[in-house]
Amino acid sequence: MHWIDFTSPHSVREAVELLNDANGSARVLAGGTDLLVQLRGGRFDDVNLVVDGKNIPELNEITYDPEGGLTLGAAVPCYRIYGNAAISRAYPGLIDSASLIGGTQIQGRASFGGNLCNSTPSGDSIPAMIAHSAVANIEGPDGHRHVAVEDFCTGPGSNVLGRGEMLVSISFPAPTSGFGANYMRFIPRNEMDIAVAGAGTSVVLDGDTIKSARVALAAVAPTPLYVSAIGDAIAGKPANDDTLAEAGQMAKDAATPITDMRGTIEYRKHLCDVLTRRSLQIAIDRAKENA
Amino acid sequence: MTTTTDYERNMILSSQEYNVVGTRPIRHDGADKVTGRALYGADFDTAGLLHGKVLRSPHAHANIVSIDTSAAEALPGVMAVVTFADFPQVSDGTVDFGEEITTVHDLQSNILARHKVLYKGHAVAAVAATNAHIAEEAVKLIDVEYETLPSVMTVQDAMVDGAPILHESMRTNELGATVDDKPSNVAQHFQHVKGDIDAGFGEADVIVEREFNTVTVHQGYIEPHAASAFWNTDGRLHIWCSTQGAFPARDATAEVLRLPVSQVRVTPMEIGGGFGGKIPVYLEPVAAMLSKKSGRAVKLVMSRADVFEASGPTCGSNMKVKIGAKHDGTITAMQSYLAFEAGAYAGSPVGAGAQCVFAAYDVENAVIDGYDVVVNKPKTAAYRAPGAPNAAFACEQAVDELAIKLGMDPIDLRLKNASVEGTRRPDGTVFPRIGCVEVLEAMKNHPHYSAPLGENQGRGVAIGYWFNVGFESAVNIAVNADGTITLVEGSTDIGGSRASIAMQAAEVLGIPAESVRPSVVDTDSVGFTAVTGGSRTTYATGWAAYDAAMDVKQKMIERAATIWDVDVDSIEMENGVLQSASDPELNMSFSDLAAQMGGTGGPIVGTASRNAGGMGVGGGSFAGNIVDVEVDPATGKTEVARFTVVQDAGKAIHPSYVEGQMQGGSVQGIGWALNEEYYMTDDGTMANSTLLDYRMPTSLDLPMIDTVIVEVPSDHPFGVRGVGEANIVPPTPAIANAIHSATNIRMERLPMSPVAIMEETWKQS
Amino acid sequence: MATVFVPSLMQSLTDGKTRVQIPGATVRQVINNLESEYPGFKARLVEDDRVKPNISVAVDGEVTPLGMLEKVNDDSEVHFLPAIGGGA
Amino acid sequence: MPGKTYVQTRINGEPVDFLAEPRQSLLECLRDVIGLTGSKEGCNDGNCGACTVEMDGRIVTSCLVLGVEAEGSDITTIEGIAEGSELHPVQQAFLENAALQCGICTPGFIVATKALLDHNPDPTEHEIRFWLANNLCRCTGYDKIVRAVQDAASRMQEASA
Repeated sequence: MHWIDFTSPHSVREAVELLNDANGSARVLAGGTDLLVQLRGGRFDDVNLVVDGKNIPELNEITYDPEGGLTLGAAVPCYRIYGNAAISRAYPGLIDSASLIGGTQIQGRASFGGNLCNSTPSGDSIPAMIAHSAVANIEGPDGHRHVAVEDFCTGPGSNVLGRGEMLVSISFPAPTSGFGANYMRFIPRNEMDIAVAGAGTSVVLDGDTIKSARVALAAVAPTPLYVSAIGDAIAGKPANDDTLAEAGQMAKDAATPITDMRGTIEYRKHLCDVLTRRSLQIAIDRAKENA
Repeated sequence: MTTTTDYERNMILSSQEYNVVGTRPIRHDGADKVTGRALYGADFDTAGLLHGKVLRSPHAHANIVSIDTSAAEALPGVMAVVTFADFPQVSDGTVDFGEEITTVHDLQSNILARHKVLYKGHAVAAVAATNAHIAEEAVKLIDVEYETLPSVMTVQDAMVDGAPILHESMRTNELGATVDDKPSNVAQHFQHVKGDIDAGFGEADVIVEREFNTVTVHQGYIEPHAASAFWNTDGRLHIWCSTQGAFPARDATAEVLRLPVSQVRVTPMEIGGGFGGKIPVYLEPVAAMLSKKSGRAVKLVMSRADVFEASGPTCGSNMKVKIGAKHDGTITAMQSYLAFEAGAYAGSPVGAGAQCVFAAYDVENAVIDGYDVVVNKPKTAAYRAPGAPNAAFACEQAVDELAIKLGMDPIDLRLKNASVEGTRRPDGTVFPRIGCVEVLEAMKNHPHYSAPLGENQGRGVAIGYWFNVGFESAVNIAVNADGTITLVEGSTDIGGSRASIAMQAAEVLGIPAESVRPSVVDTDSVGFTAVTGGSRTTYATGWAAYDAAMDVKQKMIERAATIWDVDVDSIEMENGVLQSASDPELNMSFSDLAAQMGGTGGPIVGTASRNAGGMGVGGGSFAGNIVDVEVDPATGKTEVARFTVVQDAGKAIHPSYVEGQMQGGSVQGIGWALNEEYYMTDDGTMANSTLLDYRMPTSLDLPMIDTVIVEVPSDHPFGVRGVGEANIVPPTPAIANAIHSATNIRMERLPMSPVAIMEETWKQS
Repeated sequence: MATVFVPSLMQSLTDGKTRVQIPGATVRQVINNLESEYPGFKARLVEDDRVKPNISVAVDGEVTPLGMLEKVNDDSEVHFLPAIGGGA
Repeated sequence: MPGKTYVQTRINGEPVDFLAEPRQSLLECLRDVIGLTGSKEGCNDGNCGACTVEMDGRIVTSCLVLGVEAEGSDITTIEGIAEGSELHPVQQAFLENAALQCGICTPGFIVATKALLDHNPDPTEHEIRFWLANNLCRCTGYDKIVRAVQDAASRMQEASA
């Protein structure tokens, strides 16, 4: 690896100043499970400063209140998310993601914030966050702003963060009754793989009727793909196989994947259908338990 | 998943009982390996050690126009840079790695490219610097001008007229004759013929014919290649490396550097897996040359991408199989066409594949054609039963299809045609005593074979064969005054062979396994010993240990005769006790005599060197599988639900490590069957050169692997058959047959990944 | 006399005979005697008094590492096979 | 070029200070700077688990941690698992169950297994396989490793009963 400098600021303000001064040649380090691999692989040859986020309190806090919802610091590792019983009950889609990213060792370090900022189409936490209507809380030289997670990524590896800006935390609204969510991906092995395709879904049920739904897909477009049309189409419909089939077909149609070592276009589109149906079914089952 | 069952999960169908052989002592190197103290290739350190890095070709096929190393040499911290120009011109001789023979010229060109690069990852230059990061920065400063050439990646493409030619001087050879005086990528064609193939197919009532394709896969050892070298001022070169054979590594390094072997000493470090891939040398001569130029010790360690792109994976292949049989199941004719990738230089495992493809079948009429084909990929190396798994993937699926067409049980069909002692294989050689029938019968009798299947599940079976290799081994034993022995050997221990070798000496001498201290030593400290490979170590080095122990035993008897003043012939030594036949009072234990050595004639040592013969000694080993899979019809994903492996071990010296070989080989086969592949892009790049995307099985992808050890003794004193390899042969076809049973889809290609299975499903509907 | 199995690709040298009886106590002697009876074998099999690297000799079912030096008995079978590249 | 960073840690219960270049991984620091070569490098990108160490109570792949990040951390490596001259029950179980062949993955498996049993003393086979999925073994097929973990769990439960 080329030479880098390392700094460990203790406040968001300090970190933002460092990032602003570096003007693109600095990266924030959370768990490092993507960043260090990319630094070694030559993807960031222009980066010469690593700004550690783990001593900044806001990046490492989890705050949850059943009324106000959940805020996850951007550097909170996966294990702290699924290790929290209250969050597990309220945000099942997040737990699905947190417990399938990497293996045990990776989950000890990897964070949702890092996953979001890495902005790969296959990021496993992102569809789940979209399903849970998450908002990214960004701090920069000009103050803070909030961006819906579905609008955060702008292309493979790129996102809305501008000069000097950093992701501080991610907020999730409190789930209402009748809410259920899930994240499901398809991988050839059972762990330690990048999603060939993934589906994050949530529903709010009123009896057996879908009041509202959100579906987001992984690894089938240049960014994690929120398919708002599915929610529009199935809202008001019964939670049955026909509705799920409609959602699956819409997911398949919305996907614009590529052929690569992980899958073909045809196969990935097919998986969007299968995963959307299967994921929605789990979300519905969970919603019924939550009614 | 559960581990409690109503049957024995690890059965041994034993032939003979011994005191030490067949028990399960703790391995002698165990304590070091569970505490982190064992030193592997990359753990070597010495004062002033430099770290090296190899520059590798970004192109799959290109001429090297020029190499400018000046900027790298100028970087602070860089102590030496080498290219092919630093290496001596070599002769046309060959290097014999044991089973793998290569020309010195090819070997040297593979180690550092000379004028031409033949695959992406081909080594071009190397740097030694004060730390690895500086070396990495320095190689980026080496300016290489390439003239890129069209590349060729598969045997089908490489064999057509007008294909890009890798070696202008290569002509197709047919057993010593040149076929046609024009450049070709086909290094060799051969043919085995037995009986009359046309008559055989004429007799057949049912004929099955299929074509199969497989792609490059890697051994996947967890330890990357590592070698350190120090070229001393006295001209002697010392190498510390992770290798399957210190002596072959010494000889190859000496040839490439044109040194007498006596000038090279190789100290084998502990080795973190090899499976055949650590037989060749890649880094040793380069580290040596960097050391010569810098005057300091130099360590080279491959990255994981280097391991995938620049070591020796096993071949992709294109195969056709045709089998005919009568209604009663008698197979009348078997024919195969095998074209295997050699990688960048000649030498694919097609020869072995051809000898194994129909080895399980006693058939009157057979023809096998083999083609060894160069392509722009790394030079293939051995991988566990090299060539045989490819061949079995084709043959054993055709046999499965035949059983279905005949309406016969697939094990019964195999039993009806099974090879036995005296069977002449299509390559002409005759089997000595073998355990093919015994393995098939154990499969048939196993409770797994009659267990019920669940929804979307299917069951498949297959059998596979691999040789036993003999070759040379040397062992020295010295008796210690406390009643123990030290045992010195030259076989690197990859999976517990210190224990299995020590136990054979212990059995002879009637002492516990724990009373043997085995050491694997450097090339200056024991006689020539061939590679740990070819399923030979427990067989051949074990036999040498047996011989050395017999030598010790004889000397102990002679010493007792001296002490007791009786005739040597009147003394027997059984179970570690020396006993005079003439006087029951005259007896003493091994320890008693060991304690008296000093005053009665000095140390007792035993030595042995054994040339245990060539390839095919002892008859080799058959392995069979029963596999249940569950296929998700919506995604094509296959889960292995249950797996049983049966193998003929001749005699299991340490059953735990025999089971371990069977389980490990099975799981490598499962990985090969389901997900592992070199995913090559159009420009000849392996797109998935990481352990993330080269998907080897994790613990979560597998069930427990049930074992049955069958013991049909070989010619070895304890009946040992090498068990390292045959176990990887049946899994790919057994899984393919199980997938067929679950889905009715016949998979004609590897890997049988989810996407591949869905594509076949869509084709069918 | 040993029985030499003639590979199909070499049977043009033996007028199509698949097996020939050849005297000799070692592989070297067998090949020399084979050559005098059926000229052309030696050039195919031997180079610098060694079996060519891409060919191996099996005596009685075992591929011998001794090559030309391997002992051959009166009832032995001798096979010429492609060398096993990429052995384990 | 800027200099090295002074890092203070506790490793295997002892205070250890070292100098690290910021680009050096914790694994490099353990192996090349401190001389603890028991942690192995198999992939350098977090996928093989051979470099697993425990850091502040969680197992991590030390190739994906910078050495400078370890400032103030408490780290346990394979060299710190045995209790004095007594092997830890996990180590003993790996030996007795022949759960290693070449042994290169063994340090990572033992560190990960100890952490599993500290956190879940009676894991199911599925829980064992899930927890260890970040550790690749190419020799054993995992069967004997899973058995060793089960055996270690019962030994430890008996010992604490």
